Amino acid sequence: MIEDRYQTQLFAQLEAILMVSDEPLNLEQLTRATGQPVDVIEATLTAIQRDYDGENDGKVRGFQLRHVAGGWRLYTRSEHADVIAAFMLQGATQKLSQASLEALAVIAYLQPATRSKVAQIRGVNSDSVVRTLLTRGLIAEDGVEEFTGAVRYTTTDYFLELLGINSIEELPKISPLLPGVDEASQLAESQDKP
Amino acid sequence: MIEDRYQTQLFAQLEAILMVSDEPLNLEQLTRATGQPVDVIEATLTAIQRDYDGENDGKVRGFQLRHVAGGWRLYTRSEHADVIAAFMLQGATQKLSQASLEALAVIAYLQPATRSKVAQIRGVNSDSVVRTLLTRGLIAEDGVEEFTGAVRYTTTDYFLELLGINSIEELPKISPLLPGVDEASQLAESQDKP
Amino acid sequence: MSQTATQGLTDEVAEEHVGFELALTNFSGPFDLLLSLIARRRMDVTEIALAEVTDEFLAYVSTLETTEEVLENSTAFMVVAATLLELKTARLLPAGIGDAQEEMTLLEERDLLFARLLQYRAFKQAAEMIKHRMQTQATMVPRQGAPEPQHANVLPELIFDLSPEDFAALAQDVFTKFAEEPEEVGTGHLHAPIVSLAEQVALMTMRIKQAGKLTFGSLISDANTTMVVVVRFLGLLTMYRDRLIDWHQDEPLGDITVKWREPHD
Repeated sequence: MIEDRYQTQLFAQLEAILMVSDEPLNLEQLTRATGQPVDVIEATLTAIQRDYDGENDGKVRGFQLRHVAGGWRLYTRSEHADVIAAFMLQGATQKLSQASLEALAVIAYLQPATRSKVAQIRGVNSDSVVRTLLTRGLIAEDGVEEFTGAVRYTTTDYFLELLGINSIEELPKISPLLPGVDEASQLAESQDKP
Repeated sequence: MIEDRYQTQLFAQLEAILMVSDEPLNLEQLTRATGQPVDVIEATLTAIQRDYDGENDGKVRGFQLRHVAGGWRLYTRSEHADVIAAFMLQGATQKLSQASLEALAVIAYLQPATRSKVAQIRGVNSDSVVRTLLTRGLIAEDGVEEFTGAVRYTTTDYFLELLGINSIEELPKISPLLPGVDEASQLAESQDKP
Repeated sequence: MSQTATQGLTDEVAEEHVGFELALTNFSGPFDLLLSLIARRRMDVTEIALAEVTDEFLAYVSTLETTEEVLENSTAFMVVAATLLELKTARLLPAGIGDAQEEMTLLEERDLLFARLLQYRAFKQAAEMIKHRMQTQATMVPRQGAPEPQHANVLPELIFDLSPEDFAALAQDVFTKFAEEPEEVGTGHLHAPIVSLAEQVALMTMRIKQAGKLTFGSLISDANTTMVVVVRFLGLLTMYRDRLIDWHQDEPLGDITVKWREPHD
């Protein structure tokens, strides 16, 4: 009985964590956050998965829990691709916003760069513009930072193509002008420390 | 019967759209994406909300559907704040200083308000805190005053979101806090006594 | 008393004067300090023992370091301190001696100060309320969804017309802004044009010398703003002090006649 209630709480906790994450989560991360053993977490994730697939009450959710790339992540179901496309086209523009361009510039010159570094340099939370750049294929994930586990981003070949250059080295240097990129990245690091 | 299936399909469609969105969605956006009338969408959103709150099967989800800043958006539930905090190491939002909060309160209640208005009420120059609020996206410029040419500021939708309200009208009234005419004249009299 | 870290002026003051008898906390402005002094005496803001609070306020203000950084804020403290001091002085003087007009002005000033203090208190409470709401809301984290890779191809093709040089210039802007946090003193709230006292005195000297005798009304007839009127009046006061002019007024609120004073041998 106690076991059961416990399970239910973990179920909701995992649902909450999955909801705020947009990267696949591995069992280790979930263990650290919830303090529960790996096997209990795995069993609960499977239960969540089944629940979203309608195996409990016949109610198939608009989203699903998938186990991909060594982690668990919420995805929409492919049968809703049409509505999602219709939704995405509403706000879609052919040009990048100023905010997206700024984030792209930071990543291009500091790469690999994490979201928090982009945010520090721009002075505002940049999560959503980084997501836009990812969706647009201008940047890609490139491993994680050793200590923080934060995802690092680099620009893609498609970005080089759009800019008409062959490699990142061909980007015009900005270091001799005013504060160098090195300085900027040092500054960003020093600001990491509280 | 068809009606029912239809509803269920819309239910899942809306769930899918909510999942890929990073801002509150208004009914108009959802109508355009799904092709369904506003009232049906609104009813379905309410059904989703109730479902997540466990009103159908007693199963309270780890997430909830909330109506904030004039739109609908998925949020985690308060009771999982601890696990979420443990999971999101960097803790997302920095806290605002007392000075910034005061400036924000003045702008929220008097909007549109200029910097000099904020300074006048706070009794100190408030330029730097107003800049902080701008950078954090809590306020935005909204034209200039006709005669002085001073920039006017209003709060943003993001501010509403952070407060969990749908419009500025939902802010608690400030008038009970302000001294009325009676109090002011009493105050003048009481001061005469040594 | 805990010393919570806030910004600017107050931090510095608190650090430099640890152990000072007032047990300073951080104040975000003169009104903030006034309110806290009043609160410490457990008094309603409408029943302040003005003289006592004034003493404490002045003691605090005297600890402010007027370095460049805090100058602006210190000035704000000084304005309130000066007002309080003036009110205190008025109370200490025997009643009935002062000019009735002057007393009225003092009363108005005091009421204005307390009205502003009450107004500030209201917004301070509103700020507290906003803070609590934000804290409650912060326990609920919103979904930051994004289209998944399979959806990306429905987006219209991207138009990217920046040259590598444009792009570099943009990057430079971003890094520059980051490196030099704007720290200039804002003057955006000052809209009154500056009127020079020296210029106005020179102008009036010329006019009065020429005419020998002029009314104040005609001296300000071409003044296009109140500020010019005020500065010309101040100018006349300095000219009188320097014994350059004489003036007289036949009746209260009547015309003031200004005369150039011939230098004595």
